[in-house]
Amino acid sequence: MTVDLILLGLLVLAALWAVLSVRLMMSVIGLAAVSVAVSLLMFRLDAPYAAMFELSVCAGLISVIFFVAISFTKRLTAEDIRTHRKERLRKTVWLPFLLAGLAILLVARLKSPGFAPAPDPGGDVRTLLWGGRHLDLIGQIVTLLAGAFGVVVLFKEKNR
Amino acid sequence: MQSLLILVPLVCLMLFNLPWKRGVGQAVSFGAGLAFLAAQAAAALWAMLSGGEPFADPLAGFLVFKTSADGLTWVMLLTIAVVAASSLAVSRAAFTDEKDRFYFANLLFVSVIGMNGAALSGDLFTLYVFFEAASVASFILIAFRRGMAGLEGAFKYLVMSTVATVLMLTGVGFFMLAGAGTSFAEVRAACLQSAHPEFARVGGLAFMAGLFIKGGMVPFHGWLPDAYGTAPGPVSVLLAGIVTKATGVYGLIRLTGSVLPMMPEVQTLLMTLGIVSIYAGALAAIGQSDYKRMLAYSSISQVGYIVLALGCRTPLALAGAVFHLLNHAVFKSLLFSNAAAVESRLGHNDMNRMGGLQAQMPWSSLSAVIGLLSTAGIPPLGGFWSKVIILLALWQAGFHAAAVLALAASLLTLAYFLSMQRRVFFAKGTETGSAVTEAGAAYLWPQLALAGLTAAIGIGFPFVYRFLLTPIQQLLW
Amino acid sequence: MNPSTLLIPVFLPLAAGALIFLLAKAWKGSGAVLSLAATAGMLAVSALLFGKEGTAALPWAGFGLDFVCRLMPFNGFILLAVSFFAFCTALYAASSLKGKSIAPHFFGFLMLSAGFAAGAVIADHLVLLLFFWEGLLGSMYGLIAMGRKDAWRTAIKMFVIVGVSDLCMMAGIAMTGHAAGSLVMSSIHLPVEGLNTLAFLLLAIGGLAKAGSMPFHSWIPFAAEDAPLPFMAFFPGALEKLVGIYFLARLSLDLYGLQAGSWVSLLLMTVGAVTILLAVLMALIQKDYKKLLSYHAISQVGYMVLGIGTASAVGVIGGLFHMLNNALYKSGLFLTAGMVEKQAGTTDLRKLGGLGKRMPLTAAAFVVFGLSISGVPPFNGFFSKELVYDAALERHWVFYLAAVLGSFFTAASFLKLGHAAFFGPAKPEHRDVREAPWPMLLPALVIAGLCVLFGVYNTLPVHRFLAPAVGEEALAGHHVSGMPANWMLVAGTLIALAAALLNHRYGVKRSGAGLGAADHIHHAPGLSGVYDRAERQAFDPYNHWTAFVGVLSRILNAADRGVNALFDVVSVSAAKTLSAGTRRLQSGAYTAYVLWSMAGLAAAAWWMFR
Amino acid sequence: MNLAGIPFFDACGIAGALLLAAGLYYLLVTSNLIRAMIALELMIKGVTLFLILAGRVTGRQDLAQALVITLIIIEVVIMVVAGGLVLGVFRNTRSVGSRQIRNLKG
Repeated sequence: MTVDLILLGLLVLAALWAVLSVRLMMSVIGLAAVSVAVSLLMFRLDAPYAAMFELSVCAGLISVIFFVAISFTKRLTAEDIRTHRKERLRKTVWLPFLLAGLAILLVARLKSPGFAPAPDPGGDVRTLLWGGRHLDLIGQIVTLLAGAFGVVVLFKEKNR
Repeated sequence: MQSLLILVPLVCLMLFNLPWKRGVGQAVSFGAGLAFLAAQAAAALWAMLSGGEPFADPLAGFLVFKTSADGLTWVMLLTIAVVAASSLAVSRAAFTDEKDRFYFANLLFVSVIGMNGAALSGDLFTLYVFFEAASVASFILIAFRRGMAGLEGAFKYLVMSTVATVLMLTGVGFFMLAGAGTSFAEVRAACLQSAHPEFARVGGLAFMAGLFIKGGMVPFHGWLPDAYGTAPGPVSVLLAGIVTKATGVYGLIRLTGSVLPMMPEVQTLLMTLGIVSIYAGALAAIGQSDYKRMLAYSSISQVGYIVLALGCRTPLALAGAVFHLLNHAVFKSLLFSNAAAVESRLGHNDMNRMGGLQAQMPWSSLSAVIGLLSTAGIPPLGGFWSKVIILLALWQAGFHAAAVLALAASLLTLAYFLSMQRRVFFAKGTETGSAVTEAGAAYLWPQLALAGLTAAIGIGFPFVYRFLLTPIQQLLW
Repeated sequence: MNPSTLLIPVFLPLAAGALIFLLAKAWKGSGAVLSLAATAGMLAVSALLFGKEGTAALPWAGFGLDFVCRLMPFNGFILLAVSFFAFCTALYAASSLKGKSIAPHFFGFLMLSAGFAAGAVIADHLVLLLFFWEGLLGSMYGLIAMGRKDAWRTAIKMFVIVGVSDLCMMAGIAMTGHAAGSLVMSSIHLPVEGLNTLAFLLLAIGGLAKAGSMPFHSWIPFAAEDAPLPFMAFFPGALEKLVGIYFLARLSLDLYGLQAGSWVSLLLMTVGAVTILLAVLMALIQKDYKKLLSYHAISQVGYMVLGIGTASAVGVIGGLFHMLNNALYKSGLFLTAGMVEKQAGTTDLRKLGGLGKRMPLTAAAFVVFGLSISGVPPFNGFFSKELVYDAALERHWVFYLAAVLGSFFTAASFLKLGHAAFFGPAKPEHRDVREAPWPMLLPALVIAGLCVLFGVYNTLPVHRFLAPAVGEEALAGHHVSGMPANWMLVAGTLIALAAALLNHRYGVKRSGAGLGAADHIHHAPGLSGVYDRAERQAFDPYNHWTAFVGVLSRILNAADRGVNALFDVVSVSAAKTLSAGTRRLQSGAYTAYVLWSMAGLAAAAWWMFR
Repeated sequence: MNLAGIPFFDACGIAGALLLAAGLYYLLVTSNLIRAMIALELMIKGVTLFLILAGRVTGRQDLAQALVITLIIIEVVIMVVAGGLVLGVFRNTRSVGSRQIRNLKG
């Protein structure tokens, strides 16, 4: 369908944008665009809750984190641009794409299953998350706590 | 009772951070930490000896925790408690600042919750979630002092660990494609009977590759020496003793022991990786001049034995792998405590600038000797028995070449450890006759307790075998 | 009886030993007190256990290696005897080592030895037996090495000789386990044939070496000079014989069925006969009280080995009875040596003489022991020797002759010893010598009393201890107590004794002193050269062996130096190169680490889906 | 649901794989630690998409969404911590180049 086609194209373009742009800020914006594209694809794949999270947290919060990080190191930008221009064509360029090609070939060789759209999902994510995966939630809470300590410990000025 | 092992420390963690008066939170966190870890060790021991939990889960009707516990879980919980308690004890002396001690205790709790959760979970994704909790705590702990070395180690660990989680999640995705959910039972069923068995295989490989990185198998090990070597003393005790074992190696044991079906390719893969790790780790350790970095490489080498045994995939080998994990946790945290003690006295880890510490630090020297003998597998210490079991299992299963190679590597182990002992303690060197004093009680007690433990495991081997290893042998399916 | 009571005689002294080592610094007298208490407890428990049967098992090393102990008639009385002698040693050492610096360690090792010996006696698993066997070896090493300044040489000699024999035993155990399919002793019953013969011989070497039979004897005379006296009094004479001969008897009666008249039986008998004769000939010419006794300690083993080697019920009972008797009078004799040394300051016979008047009780005890060991009726040695003679004569008259000749020389040497030490003219420097103190005298007198008791009332030990051990049916109505039925045997013995007496008188008359009573044999044409070389230890297998090993090691060393250079250069540089290689891979850039991981993943993927 | 001859689901899978590859490429070539963080983000995006896809084609959207929500939370925490580490490097060396963290070798 056209929408899907546009979305996929957008995703690939955004990824390339993030990877190839010489300005760090543009890279971050590219990443946010990737997030948006992935989020929209999730809507198309019948995963609205995940899509909402992706949109709000990844496209939003994480971009903010990156902006903050960049603002801390703003004055390095010019130098970074110079180096990245050179680095974009390093010798290892081929490797990830080789791996991706291999992966795609592998999946293709595993006789593409040609999945039919699955029947209407039986369960609801809320029931599952709040009813069946308590342990994951506890894990999230603990990880968040760890993140909070990380902020406290790592963002403090080093005491000399 | 299982849920309490996760919830009690979580509640504790929240209580610590209430706005207490200055100093109270620190004292409370230390005391409560030790008390909880002691209780955990006691519960695990109880479960091993009696074959059942001390009491039923009081929250069973309230929370839907899909926890599961078997012999392997109890061994892990015991190991976690022992190592974390030693690390906590060492931290008391290693961090001079009160606030540092407080944050260390908190992060240690996070890490313990992460590891407990991983040990108790029966689900691949939950495993990943708790691994992340423990790993995030480790990233922060490695960079705890915000010095350049620690930051470097932590960032490398973070990068590699994230790559590992991506691989693991890819594995989960492939398992789902193969028609499974994420729980062990479903994945096992899907591996055996699936419309798309290839997907199950790809998933298994991807998940295993993630675990290889987390467990530090050669050639997936790049981050490990940096992380272990640069972390503050008590953190490397925790990290080397248990965190990477509870995340990477434990996951591998679960996955290959009781989730994935028998696959000859996987067996060969694991055994190759095991042998490569044993030798590469030992060889790299020989050339080190940094005490902690050498221990880190030695860890790689020792984990190689565990993976080698996993590749053998017989009940006895599985028991040997788990037993070696326990032993390794004990003697490696002993050695890292020792390194922390030496570092605290000299201010550096460079073995070329040590030497002759025997006279000034006799107890530390003694504990180092016990640790290295146990690592090299000298009877009657614990390390001897686990290596013997692994070699025996390999031999019985017909992997004679692997057994011989593994045995020969013991020589390398002995070589680098004896050279370490000589350069640090015995031989004359820069520190001969210097004014260095023996490390304080907070450093010595954990070391001596761990030394006693490794000796006790060795001497009480029959009981260990009966209560600890026999149940594990039945886990293999 | 609660089966775990059985473990008390093993663990009580072991615990006491550990405690003594711990307390040695803090509490000086702990050794004596704890040892006495522990051995008294051990003795009481063994006495309670005597005559009972039972099995106690603890889980041990896994893999079917259980800590199985079993009490049965066979080892019940040995356990009792071990406990008794351990108690005597502790009692005696408490007095003789009082205030000496080695005392705490002596008691520590003594308790370990007692525990290990008891364990070796009641163990019902060959590996467990070996464990205790080796433990005993270790604690004996400690006991010898703490003696005089150079005692460690003797200790090493003992360790090498007994250790090598233990290695043989280990091989024997492995072979036995393979043949029988089990290592539990009470379930092993094998015939001596084929490969089993080799296993039997290997195991027998272990027993013979522990008992101190030839050719595993050569450390004992040196220990007599070097080791602390309480060790010498009870170990080579009593404890070791008890353990070693017990094992030999158990081996040939129970584990393996030794056939009378088979070549293995003949071999054992030959070893016994040769041991009797050679050792007693060496004893005859000694000029030192303790050294003379030590050769007798070897010679007497010969009778036991000979008796057991006959493989007849009478012979085995004779051997075991002789072991019991020998333990009594030999430890008694060493006790008298100790008293003489303590009171007169020396054991050199050339400096002794006429002590009988100064130390009448010691002299009296010596006389009883001397008569016992020489086999004069009605002392205990007579009865056990008669049984051995009887069995030996049944096999071949050569063995009988050797045994009787041994008897003759034994009597002759004790006549010489007694004459030189206690009778004859008193030396002037011994004017102030007094009778030994009571704590030292008492054990000797008690043991002397037992010698007389076991002689006059020999039915008691034979029926109470020995017959149940061998089993009534094996005796098949044989008459084994009281005076021998065959009066020819008695006559033979009496003739030998009379000849010894005449020989002594001749010798004394010829040389003019008690000490020289054996000189005419010593310097007899043909014999004197042999004796000279024996004195220079030319016949000591240990020396030959060490010399051989010395040459061998020199050759190997030369070869080794070449190989060593190869290793030093090649292997070290190989390790260094490889190490440097692995370290170079660790470039420090995380991108490299990611690349490595991905390469590893790609290789693994290729491997799994190729 | 076809996409120029390629089934839509396969196309989504390929897109996920491309995201992974792009992330890996970026991680390997860049010498800026912040860019390395972006690279890790890209890889995680790829796997997120893949998980949702796997849930969709097997009819387990509920499970896939539950996993992805958890994953997103953890991802944020990791990025925060990584940001803290990069900040630490910057404070120490006044640079965020990956050359700054190449001191531990051998």
